[in-house]
Amino acid sequence: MTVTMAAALNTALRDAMREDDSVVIYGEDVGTLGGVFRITDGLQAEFGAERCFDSPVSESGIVGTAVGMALYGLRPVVEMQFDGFSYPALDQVISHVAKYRNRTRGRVGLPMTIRMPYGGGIGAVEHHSESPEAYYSHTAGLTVVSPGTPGDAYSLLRSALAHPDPVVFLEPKRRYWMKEEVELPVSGEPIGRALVRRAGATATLIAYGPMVATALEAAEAAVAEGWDVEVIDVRTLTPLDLDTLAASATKTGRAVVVHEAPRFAGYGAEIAAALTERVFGHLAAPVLRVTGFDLPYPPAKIEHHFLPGVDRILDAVARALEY
Amino acid sequence: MTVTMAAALNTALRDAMREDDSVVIYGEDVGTLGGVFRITDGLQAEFGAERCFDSPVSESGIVGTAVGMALYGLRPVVEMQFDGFSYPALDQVISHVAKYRNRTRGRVGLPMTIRMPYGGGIGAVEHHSESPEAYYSHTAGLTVVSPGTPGDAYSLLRSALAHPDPVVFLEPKRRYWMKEEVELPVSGEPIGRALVRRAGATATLIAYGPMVATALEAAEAAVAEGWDVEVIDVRTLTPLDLDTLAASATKTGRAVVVHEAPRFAGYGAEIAAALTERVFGHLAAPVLRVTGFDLPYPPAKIEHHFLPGVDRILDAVARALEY
Amino acid sequence: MSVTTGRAAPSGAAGESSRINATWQEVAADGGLAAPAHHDLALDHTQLRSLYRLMALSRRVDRQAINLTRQGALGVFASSQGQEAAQVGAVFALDDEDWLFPSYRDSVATFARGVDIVEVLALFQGSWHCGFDPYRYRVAPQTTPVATQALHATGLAMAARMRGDPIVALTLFGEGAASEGDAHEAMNMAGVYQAPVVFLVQNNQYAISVPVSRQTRTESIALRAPGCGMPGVRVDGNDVLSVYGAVRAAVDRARAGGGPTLVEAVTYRLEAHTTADDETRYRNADEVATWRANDPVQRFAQTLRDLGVLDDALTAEVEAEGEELAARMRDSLFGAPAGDPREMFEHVYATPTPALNEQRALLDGELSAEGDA
Amino acid sequence: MSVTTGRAAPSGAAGESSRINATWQEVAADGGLAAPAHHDLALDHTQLRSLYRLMALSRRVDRQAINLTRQGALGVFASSQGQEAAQVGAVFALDDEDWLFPSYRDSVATFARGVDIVEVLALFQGSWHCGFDPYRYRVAPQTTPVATQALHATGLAMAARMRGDPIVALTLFGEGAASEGDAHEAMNMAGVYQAPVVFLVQNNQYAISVPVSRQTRTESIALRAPGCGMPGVRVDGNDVLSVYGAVRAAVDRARAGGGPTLVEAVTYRLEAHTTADDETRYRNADEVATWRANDPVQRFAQTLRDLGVLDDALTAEVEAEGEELAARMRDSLFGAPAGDPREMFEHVYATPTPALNEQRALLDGELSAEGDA
Ligand SMILES: Cc1ncc(C[n+]2csc(CCOP(=O)(O)OP(=O)(O)O)c2C)c(N)n1
Ligand SMILES: Cc1ncc(C[n+]2csc(CCOP(=O)(O)OP(=O)(O)O)c2C)c(N)n1
Ligand SMILES: [Mg+2]
Ligand SMILES: [Mg+2]
Repeated sequence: MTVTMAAALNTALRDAMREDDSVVIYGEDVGTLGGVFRITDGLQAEFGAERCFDSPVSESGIVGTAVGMALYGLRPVVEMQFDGFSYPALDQVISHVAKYRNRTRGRVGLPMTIRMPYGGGIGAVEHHSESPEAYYSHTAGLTVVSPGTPGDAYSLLRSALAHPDPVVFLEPKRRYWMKEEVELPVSGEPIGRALVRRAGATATLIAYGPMVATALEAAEAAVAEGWDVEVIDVRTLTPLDLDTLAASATKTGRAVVVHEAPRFAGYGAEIAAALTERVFGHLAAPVLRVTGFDLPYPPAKIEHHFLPGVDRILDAVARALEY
Repeated sequence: MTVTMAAALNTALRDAMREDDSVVIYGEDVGTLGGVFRITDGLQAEFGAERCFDSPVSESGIVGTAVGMALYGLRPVVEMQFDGFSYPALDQVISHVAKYRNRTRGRVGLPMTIRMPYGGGIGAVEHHSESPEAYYSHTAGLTVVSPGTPGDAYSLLRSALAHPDPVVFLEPKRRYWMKEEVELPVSGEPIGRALVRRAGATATLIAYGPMVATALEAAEAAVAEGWDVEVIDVRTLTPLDLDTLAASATKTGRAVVVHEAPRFAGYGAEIAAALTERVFGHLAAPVLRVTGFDLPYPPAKIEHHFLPGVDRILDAVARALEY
Repeated sequence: MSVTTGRAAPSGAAGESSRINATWQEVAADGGLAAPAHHDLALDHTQLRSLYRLMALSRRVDRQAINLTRQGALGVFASSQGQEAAQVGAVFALDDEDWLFPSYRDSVATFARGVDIVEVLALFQGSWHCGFDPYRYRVAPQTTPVATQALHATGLAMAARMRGDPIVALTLFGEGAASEGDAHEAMNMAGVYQAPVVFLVQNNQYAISVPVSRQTRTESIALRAPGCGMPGVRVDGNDVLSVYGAVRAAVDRARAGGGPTLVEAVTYRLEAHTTADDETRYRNADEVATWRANDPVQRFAQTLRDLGVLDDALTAEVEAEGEELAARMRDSLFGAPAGDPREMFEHVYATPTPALNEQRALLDGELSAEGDA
Repeated sequence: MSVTTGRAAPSGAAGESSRINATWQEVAADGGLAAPAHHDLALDHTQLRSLYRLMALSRRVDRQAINLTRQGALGVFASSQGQEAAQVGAVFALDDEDWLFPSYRDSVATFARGVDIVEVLALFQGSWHCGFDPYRYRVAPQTTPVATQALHATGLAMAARMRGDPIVALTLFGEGAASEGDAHEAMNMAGVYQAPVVFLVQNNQYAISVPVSRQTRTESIALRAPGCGMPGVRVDGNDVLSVYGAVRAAVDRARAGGGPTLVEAVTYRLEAHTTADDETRYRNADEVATWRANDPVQRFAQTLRDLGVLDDALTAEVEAEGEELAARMRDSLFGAPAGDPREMFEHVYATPTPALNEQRALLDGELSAEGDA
């Protein structure tokens, strides 16, 4: 069947709720409305307002109460309505969600999932197009996941909901309407594994979330240049599957990391640094980064100049090849 | 005269308040008590409770009201009592402090300073030994500074208070009692400039804040191994002075970045990635990182096993030299 | 043509005001909502007409903004319809030197404060996050993360008080926003520092799809005032004179050194949350119709007609002005060229960093390649 | 030797209770602090003696913790002295299946709940962040970032209610913590979901050096209750019976489905903020002396003596038990070996990541080199 990423996510939540009655979903507008992107559509109708309900406008409250729920043995799945509104909850995330298992010497794990739409490209107003993955990825104790395709959206979200530890689940909002032929339920590679989405020999493109599709597009366009580009979908930002990245970079000798977030101290820096340390001897060029600029997300009318696109990616591949 | 870093910071605040009556200081316990580390000691007595005052326990409130004060034309200098208690203010920092100038097309700049003691090594309980620099450094619109010596603590804090944009000023708390012979007032290199603290030819150590002293110690110890190690003090984390780092790495061909924060997606990744991109052809080894481990800051009794020390740094230098 | 700042006359203005009544409920210092009390307003006929003009024009520009969004000139719009009394009435209570801290919902308040409507709408057009100069109008950018601006207002008020300047900050936010920690921290700090700030909560019954009954269990948001040591007031948010009166009393008290006030204006959002929202999923037409019958613009017009202050001539004059405004909105917002994308590098810092300059050069190259440069 | 959980007798217990009086002030639903009201307590003499024992032992272990800190066995300690009535009285109102969410200040509450005092003190010893198993005692880790645990308590209470389990969560925090956004969000959400949670604010007059008068302008933290739609209570926090009574009433209401309650216990911290604090910088000895005269442990002892419930034999018995406890604290905490540093890698995730395994190998190597392995 053909499914959109939004539908895949919705199905994943529904299937998990059917299988495990400790899964509860809440957040702003997730109940009656089914979420501003309709990811929780129909869940309240099927499972009742006890298991899928609206919360006050209170992000720290949502995440902080989820800690207590998980402590009691439930599996809360909470939604931050937008990336830019996840920040009021950062203290609860950094100080508690990430640290509880460690604090209690492993006695209390928190099996909870924090979902949020993230990234730009939908013409939204300020604070609705943020890419906060660097903050979460740097926070030890969190598992950070971002799917690049509908099938992965399903399987990774199911994995997240079954995970023994807290998962920050970053949904690339501009890919909500992306379609794929896939039979649900699908169980893909587990959390912690990157995937080669397109095999190639000339250079490696490394992307995740919204940029997977763009990287694949760039790889197709590169064929015209005579380049055979490998594309890796990172899938799990923490912990990073460095083995898969290293195998590719060893083969191609050239790697370019792509993300929407600003470059400086962004997630791509980790990939570049760790990969270089691992395969330095095999690199013909430094690992390059194609990213958003080091500035607050720009207004909608000019956002396409901010976002990495096929041309900017191909320019970087060319630079890597020229080394 | 011999000054501690704590005294240098205190003097910087006092001198700035004498020169500019728009400088106001507030935060938890900064007034009557003079701060839990006494950095604001005596300021309320000299300048009155109008210009140096206590706030409720309300970090988001402290930073958010500082935005309004700066908007009105004052130069608020607020203290987060500890690194781990700066997180409740992250939303105000990311959503407003960093973005206001850009949001208003340059019409409203926010000349404010957010000071906080950070880092470990003082035997404190949980949440008192965090190194949050990656969060701040990744946030476009912020200027992030961390001094490594008493003299720099003075001059960088004066520069921060005079800066037209918001500065996150990270004070390496375990160096508060570090001494230096320096005449105050001293005006050092400006914000945005890194410094070669020790010249050398074999390898480059890159450090900031609390690790500058440790890196210098390691460089001294390295003499016994026959290594002549150059030590660079980054000083300004955002914007990074890549020129100074690149010049050194070009010369030595080997660089090791040192910080206390966990490695994964940490600030050191940016230095490694950016430096490698700039001087790839000159590097004899990948840029290595000596950092805290990827875990929540450990309990006091074992923290010295977490913190990078001279031996761990020298091991990394040896690895770089063996390449 | 620009709309001038609506503000109250100096106290002691012309005498026809005594017939005008405003009503609100006060929360006692130790809590408890008192019975509604009546107050005489010091507003003369000229002021009442100004107020009418602002209300009617507000409705017109809001309707036009929705149209323009449907037609693609704006990306999205958050309507103020139904809340004109709360927004315009509150802003009318400010003096020129005072400051306004509005949210995304408060375009009409921003307009009533005197900001050019085209500049107001830059936010929704997507041309820039804030289209006006805050210092020119003493209006902060319309804030998207809810409740956060309440702290900015408090901070500005603290600063003004420190400087000895007799100004007041007014901040507007919703009953949903009032659930956020920042709302509490702002009110608590304002109490401690006796900051001259007025917190106006527009309780419009919904936070997107969530009704106030699931937002909070309190009977009234105004009951939060005693917990922060300030006066609280609950007012009919669809009665512009009562809103004006309650906010004006709070502004006067703040200016006189009496500290902050929390005002809850009970009102209703007549349109969907934004143009992107489907309100039929969470509320029924009957409910909307009931509130529509309590339309604050029509209600005020009727009051003024009853008082003999509004006649057909004025109605027609304001209507014509509204059409002019609407036409100018269309002309300015339609097909407006996107700004130069290179501007994104200009305002990050007072001086661009080396990294930004490099990145700008990259974009320059791309624009040249596209032939745009 | 371990201290058993202090808890109230099932209702309907022995009858000598009718002579015992407790007093508190209620906040009306719409606000307003009522006059103090008297209530009869259902506590028999056995329970009163248990309560006395917990109070006296609490004081003893707290004093010993301060000594041990001065002697270097603990890194720092936050004393509960002066607040024993608030902490022990509140915990005594819990049933076995209930949960406690304490802060760094509440070591005595944690102890009174039955957690081994040596395990309690791991936090201050620096051997681990939380030294006990939360599931064993139904006590969450003592939380350092103020007010954050109020949300955990609310969430647990929501979960229990969803599951239909008749349990109640009690969370303790200070009047300073009550300024944080999280305190408000917790109370507001608890109101919305009618979560069976009791918020006990220990208003001990100071947040480190900042007096409550500069923390908030409200007359009473309890006045925050109506703003979140819950009952509020103000109680003399140095009167253990009144605290017990007020919290027990709140716990009973919560368990019966009546939702959350906010209780403000007015008390005083007799020692410095922590052993690292210099209280002479912000308060004078006279003030401390006045409150010392109102010592909750002595006061309760006197009440019990007046009631004929406490005699010299019991005093001596409890004193002996206290000395035993103090000795065990000294023996266990002094010269305790630091744990294996490799444990830091074990609890980050259920399964360590490849990166953690690599980092662990690095540390292994270092420890071998040091000859520690
Ligand atoms: C911090 C934050 N969280 C979430 C949102 C998303 N959001 C936008 S409007 C809204 C509802 C706000 O309701 P209310 O405060 O009552 O204002 P209204 O829209 O009714 O005027 C929400 C949740 C936001 N803008 N900011
Ligand atoms: C979020 C947060 N901010 C700041 C601190 C630092 N701090 C520790 S205790 C304290 C005062 C708290 O006062 P109160 O809540 O009244 O509790 P008390 O210590 O009086 O029991 C502060 C500010 C903290 N622990 N957590
Ligand atoms: Mg609303
Ligand atoms: Mg206190």
